This record gives sequence, C-alpha cells and structure tokens, in this order.
Amino acid sequence: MAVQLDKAIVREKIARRAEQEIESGFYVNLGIGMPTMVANYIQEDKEVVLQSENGLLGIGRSPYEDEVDPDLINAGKETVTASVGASYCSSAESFAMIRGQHIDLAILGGMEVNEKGDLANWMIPGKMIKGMGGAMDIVHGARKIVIIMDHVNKHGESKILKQCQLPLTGKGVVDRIITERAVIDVTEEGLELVEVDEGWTVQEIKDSTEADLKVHPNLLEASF
Amino acid sequence: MAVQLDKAIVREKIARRAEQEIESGFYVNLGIGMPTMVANYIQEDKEVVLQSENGLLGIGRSPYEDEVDPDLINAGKETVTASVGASYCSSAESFAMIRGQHIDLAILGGMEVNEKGDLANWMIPGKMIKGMGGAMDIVHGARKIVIIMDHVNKHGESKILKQCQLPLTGKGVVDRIITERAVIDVTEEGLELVEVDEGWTVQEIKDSTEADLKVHPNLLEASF
Amino acid sequence: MMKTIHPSFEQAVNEIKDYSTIMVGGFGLVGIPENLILALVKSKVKHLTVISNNCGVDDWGLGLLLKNKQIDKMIGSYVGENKEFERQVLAGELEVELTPQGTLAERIRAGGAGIPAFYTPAGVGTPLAEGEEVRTFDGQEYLLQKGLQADFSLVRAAKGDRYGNLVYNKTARNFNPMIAAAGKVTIAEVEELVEPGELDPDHIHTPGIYVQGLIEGSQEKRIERLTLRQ
Amino acid sequence: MMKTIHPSFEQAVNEIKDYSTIMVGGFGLVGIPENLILALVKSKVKHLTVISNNCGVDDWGLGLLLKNKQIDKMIGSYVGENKEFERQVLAGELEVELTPQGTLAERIRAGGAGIPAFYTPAGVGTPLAEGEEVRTFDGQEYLLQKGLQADFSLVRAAKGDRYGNLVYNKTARNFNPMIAAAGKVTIAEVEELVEPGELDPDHIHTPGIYVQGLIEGSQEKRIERLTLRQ
Repeated sequence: MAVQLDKAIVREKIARRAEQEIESGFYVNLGIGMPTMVANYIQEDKEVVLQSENGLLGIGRSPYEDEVDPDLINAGKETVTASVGASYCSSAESFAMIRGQHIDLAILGGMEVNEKGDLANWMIPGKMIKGMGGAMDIVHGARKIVIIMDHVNKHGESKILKQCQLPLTGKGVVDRIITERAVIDVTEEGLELVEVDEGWTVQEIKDSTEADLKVHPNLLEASF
Repeated sequence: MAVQLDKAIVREKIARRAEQEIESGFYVNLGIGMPTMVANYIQEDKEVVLQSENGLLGIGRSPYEDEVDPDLINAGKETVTASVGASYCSSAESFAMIRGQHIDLAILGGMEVNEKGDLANWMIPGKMIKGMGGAMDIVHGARKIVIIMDHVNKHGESKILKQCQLPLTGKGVVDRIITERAVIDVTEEGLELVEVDEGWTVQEIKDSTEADLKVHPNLLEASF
Repeated sequence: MMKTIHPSFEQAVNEIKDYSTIMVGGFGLVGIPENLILALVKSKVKHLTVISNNCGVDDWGLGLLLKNKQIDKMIGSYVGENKEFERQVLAGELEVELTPQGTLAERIRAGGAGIPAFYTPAGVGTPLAEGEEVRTFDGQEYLLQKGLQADFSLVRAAKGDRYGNLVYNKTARNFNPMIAAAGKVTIAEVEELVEPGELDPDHIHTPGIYVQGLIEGSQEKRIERLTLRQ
Repeated sequence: MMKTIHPSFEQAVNEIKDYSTIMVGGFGLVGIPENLILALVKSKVKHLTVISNNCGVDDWGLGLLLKNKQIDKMIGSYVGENKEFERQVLAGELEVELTPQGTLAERIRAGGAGIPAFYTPAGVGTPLAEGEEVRTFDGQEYLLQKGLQADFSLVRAAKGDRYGNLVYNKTARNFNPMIAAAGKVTIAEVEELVEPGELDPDHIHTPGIYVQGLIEGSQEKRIERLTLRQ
C-alpha cells in the first residue's frame, strides 16, 4: 500500500514537471499512460491544444456520464470530449500533422533511452508483441520529444543507458528525459544533467545512471 | 462560313460517337474543349457521374444566370452547376481518384497518337508552353482512355502516326481513337480499325492514316 | 449514381471468398462495421488477410473472426487488446505484420490514390528497417513503404446516401476514409441511409465513387475504456 | 488556440521578404486569396518563387505580381491564360517549372505531410522523365517526385474561426487545403471570420494547426468563362 502510494506520488511529480515543458500556444501529443496524466496539470493560463492521433485535434476533459459518445475517444481508447474549436480528421490527416512537424511537443513514456537520444518503448523480446501503435511516427514528427519515465527499473537498474538493449522505437529522436530524480537533455555531446530533484545529489544521479552525464553549468538543484 | 459550319458538324459527330463509349454506371472525366461537348449528348437513360479534376464529382448542367456561383467551375474554368448527389473535394483527393483508377473512362483531345498508344496533346515545340494541366495524370489514371480528334491536321496530314513527333503526354496510354472518319483501337498487335464512318472506305482511311492499320474482322461500316 | 443497397448483411459479404484480402475500418472498437464483421463470422469464410489498425477484443469486432480462426494474416499497428491473438501467434496459427500507425494510414491512403510507394521517417534505425530500403533526402533517412490495397473494404459511416457518399461521426472517422478508397469493392455499413442530395456536397468525407455497396445497420458501439469526469 | 488576426492585408504579408518561396491557393481565379495577392503587389517584394496551379490572368490574381516583375520562378501546371507570362519566359526574365496537376497537388500534400518523396505514373515516357528517377513497381513504371514546402502559404476560405479552422466553398477548395498545410507560415484570407465553436468539428476542411494568421476580406470573385444555360 505504501509502495503504491509512493508510485502515485512519483507519477504525479513527473507529470507536473513534464507540464512545464508545455508552452502556451503549443499543439501537444501526449502518449498513452503516464503522459496522458500530464493533461490534468496544465495551467489554466496556458492556451494548449492536445492532439490525439486517432483523429482529434482538441481533446477536452473526460465526459460526464450523460455526455459520453462512444464515437469519441482518445488514442488510449478512453472516452473524452472535444474542446471548443476542435476538429476531427482521418488517421492519414492526423499523421500528416504529426509527420509534417506541425505538433510542437510530444510527451511519451520510455523503457530505455541512450546517450544519443535513441528510444526504446514498444517491445520486450520474449514477451508478446503488442505493436508500436503511433509511437514510431510521433518520435519523428513532433518538433520536441520529451520522455517521461522512472529513473530506474524495478530491479533498481538505470533506464538511461550507454546503449539501448531493447529494440528501438526511434534513433536519435529524444530531446529531453524527465524522471522522478532528474531532468536530462540529449545534446550533441551526449547527455547533460540540467535539473536534480530535491532529495537527490548530483552524485546520486550519476551513480544511478548508466550513461555518462555532463553537468550543466547552471544546473538547477531541488528544482521540482 | 461553310468551313466553320463543317467544323461544328464534325465536332458534333465525333462527340456523339464518343458518347457511345460511356456506359451507364460510369464515372467519367471529360477533357477541356471538344471532350467537354460530349456531356451534351449523354443519353438520359444512362446514369453517369462526370468528374472534374479541380474537385467536383458530379458536374451538372450550365447554370442559368441567377444560379451562377463564381466558386463553382469545371476544369475548363467554365461556370457549372453540381448534380444531385455531387461532392466537392481538394485537388489532391481529386487526383487520388484519378490516379487510383477509380474513374472508368476519360475522353481527351489529341494532337498525335501512335501505333503503341502513345499520346501527344500538350505542347508544340517552338510555340509557347502552356502546361500539361491534369492530362499527364489522367492518361495514367482512368481505366480506359479514349482520344477524340480530327483524323488529319489542317495540312491534311495524318494525326495517327508510326511515331509521335511532338513531346508525349503519356506512353502506351491510349485505348481507342475516335475521329470524324473512323474508330481505331490500340491493341497489342498495333492499331485496329473497328469502325468506318459513312462516306469513307477502308482504303481511304488507310490512305489518310500514316500508321499501319489492321482491319477488325467484324468491322462496322457507315457506323456513325 | 445509385449503388447496390444490400438486403442483408449476409448478402453484403457474400462475394468475399477464402483467401481474400480485406481492410476493415475503425480504431479500437470505434468506427468498426459491426454487423459486416458479424456476417463474416457467420459466413465462415477463412484464410483471410486482414488489414486493420487493431484486431478487436476477444469477444467483439475482429476478435470474433480471430476466435473463429478465419484470419491467416493480420496487418495492423496495435493488437495488444486481444489475448487470443497472442495465443494464435505463439502457436504459429496466425501471421502478423506490425507497421507504425501513421505508416499504415499512409500506405492505405497511397493504395487508394495510385501511389505505389513513398518514403517516411517512421521505423528508421529500428528492427523495422532491417532488409528494407533506407534512403536519405536532405540529410535525413527515410524508409520506403508500399501502398496497400484490398479485395474488399468494410467501413462504417454515420450517414450514407444511395450514391455512396459517406459522412463519419467524430473519431469514428479514423481509418475509414482511406480504407473506403483502397478497396476494389467497398461495402459501407451506415447508421442512416439517406437520399442523394440530403448530404451537403461540401461536407462529404468519402465521395461515392469509392463505394460499391451500402447497408443500414444499428450499432452496439461498445466502449473499451469508459472514462468519466469525477 | 487564438491565431493572429491581421489588422490589414499590408500587415498580413509584411513578413514576406525578397527571395521567399510562396504557395498560393486557387484554380484559375477560383479560390485565390485576392486581397493578399493585391497586398503583395503593393509591398513590392520581389524575386519570389511562386508555387500555384496557375498564374492568374493578365490583370488579376498572380498575373498582377507577374506584370510587376515580382516573380523570379513559377512552379505550376497550366499557365496558358496569361500573355505577359509568355513574354517574360521568352525574354528569359522568368523561370518556369511545369509539373502535372495531380503531381503538383500530391507534391504539395507530401510537403505538408512530412513525406519527402513518392512515386507517381504521371510523366513516365515523356520529356518530364528525362534525367529523373524512373522505377518499376509491379511491372509499371513510376517517376520519383519530391514534396514541396513554402516559406509562406496564402489561402482563401469561405469561413475561418479564430483558432484557424477553415472551411471552403464548392470548387474554391481545390489546392487550398494542401497549400495551407505546406507553408511554414500560412495566412488565410476568409470571407467570414467566426468564433471558435461556430464551425462543426466534423465539417472542418483545414484544421487550425496549419494556420498561423487570418484576415477577413471581401472578394470580387472574377469569372473567367461565364457559361450559361441557353
């Protein structure tokens, strides 16, 4: 029970920090799972349009019971509403928007990220293949890709690696990684630690990260 | 004056014969100029939908003065109406229809056709280039391509040649040629004379045609 | 022009034979042609190749065809909602070709639009690129992808007129318009069949030229993940 | 989200500088952004590369830019309505790239959709194929064609809302939707500006994501070939 509570707190913490990536005026695609939660924390003074790759530009809040339309879902197959000024389109048009770099930011989950910004988040060999859905298109489409994930896996091993072990979703596609411990940017010279959460030291982050980390000269500590 | 009258009669004759290519249930694209005239002769018992590549599926008759909408034209830039059950689309969708072989028949004008079904109908070197418009797409898109044209040019020279002299619009694209003198099919073994108009003999057609002509075993004479 | 209005769902799918390739519209359970799929299940036609974004759930949509072992091969982007799917793949009973969702949408669009192949960035540097053609344009790598067509396309629309013009409702549009265009024979299940002229020509999503037959059907519209505001 | 509503046509085209590549919607004179073009003429910006299906007529539409010698290069499919065009080409003052209309529409669509290149049958075996890549798929030859993008796209719609969503009227749609998507900055001239929520989300032709600025303008809508029923 305590562990579960911790997990919920960790997820909320990551989602709230990820929300800061969203600027007013952005069109944003949020991945399925934890990224979808980010929508709950978007500050009201920001004008943001959420895109759903199944053909909705302008995701609204969840519906009240009497508002449910079975024909209106998000990419996670959850019932949603449409915001004022929304529009529907085909999947081809929806991915034209994505592939054509019209989406400012995508926030996606991750299993592994490496020093070059390679991302693995769609399959674990030996486990059943569920499919990549839209992730492989989105990582090449949105102008900025932010990965949110736990810093380490359930065995305590780093998910930020020198080399990804899992099959890739995209190569050199990640711009920033946000975990419950740190914010790390992918730069031409490798990974750079830009923020450390309260309760963690730079050394602890380095120790729990397999990949090499440079430290940003203006590193923010206890930042979120 | 007599010459002009003759010209009008010739054009009407070709258009009426071309109309016979249209089967009930067909989606048809008619080229600019003489092909557009074919619409005037479509028999009322045929259900036909005319497509205009500028984004109209279902061209109707010309408008009365009080019906004119400047936003509603055909590919020849003439004001038209839309038929009942028509739809509008973008130029990309319109050419998707064409390129994707959803159009049953296109009737186009021609300058030259050769034995292999090559067509030239868009430019004369030395004269100003106006552009090919949609012709190069249409010749590869519609399931059947019928070319309607005068049998000979103004110098009395055959427009049906062993080799086209003008730059091509498409290679091996023509299925049938209709002139005021004859109907000629493009077959694997070359051109085949299938109909001869009244007032002309097979020999006269052969003499006025540069390309070799086989004669269909069931040739129709005085057919139109 | 007037299209075939099928008198029953059985007759609507009557021409679909063993070893046919079919495309089926929908995203999850939204926008699927429910009754055409049920009729296919009843028809017992088998050895199908099915192209659809998902493969239904265990007891609804394409999952029913799967359970009935009517599918030999599935081309889709996400099949994770279906346990029987997993079982058949592991047992070697079902071939699966997974393709990124945007690539799938574009391949189907290309198939209907006469584009034999195109380049897309999705999949570059991943296992999907192995053995495939990779090409650089303006310093970026892209994968060659080919258009997809089907012998039969099954789609669902909110309204359709007797000329085959279709309009979709909200996110039930999804893959349906491209699938309608990419089928040699396209059959539309419509919630409401109307007369030509009733649909505004500016609002038609699928022009009638792409549709060969229609049938009116009432939809259950099962909800996969009911999510309500607290 | 709220887009820039330009206070004047002059300001709407203010960012367009010499040597810009611009795309302009319309087919013939139908669906052209009349007032944005007039503002460009007034702006005296020059050395433009213009991508548009046609180039207007001598005294209207893009023909005005041409007459003013503001265009260095024109990419289009049919330019036969314009005598000044002919004169400038023969005099070597104007570069022209003619491309089949369907290829042009698809190249622009590809540019907006992140497709760097695709194959199409149009032009195979013609002078257009000289020096170009020809490739065979399933026994048919196709030409490689590349996507097109623009620094600025100028489109015209019947209605637009403040979020940039656009709807077009009848055949005034033509190239406008693809051009709206292919511009780095897209400016829409709308006949009527409405509030977000007034346009039905199922009927929007151009989603607001493609549009950076809007301005309301009244249109002359000149008719090139008035053809009446006798």
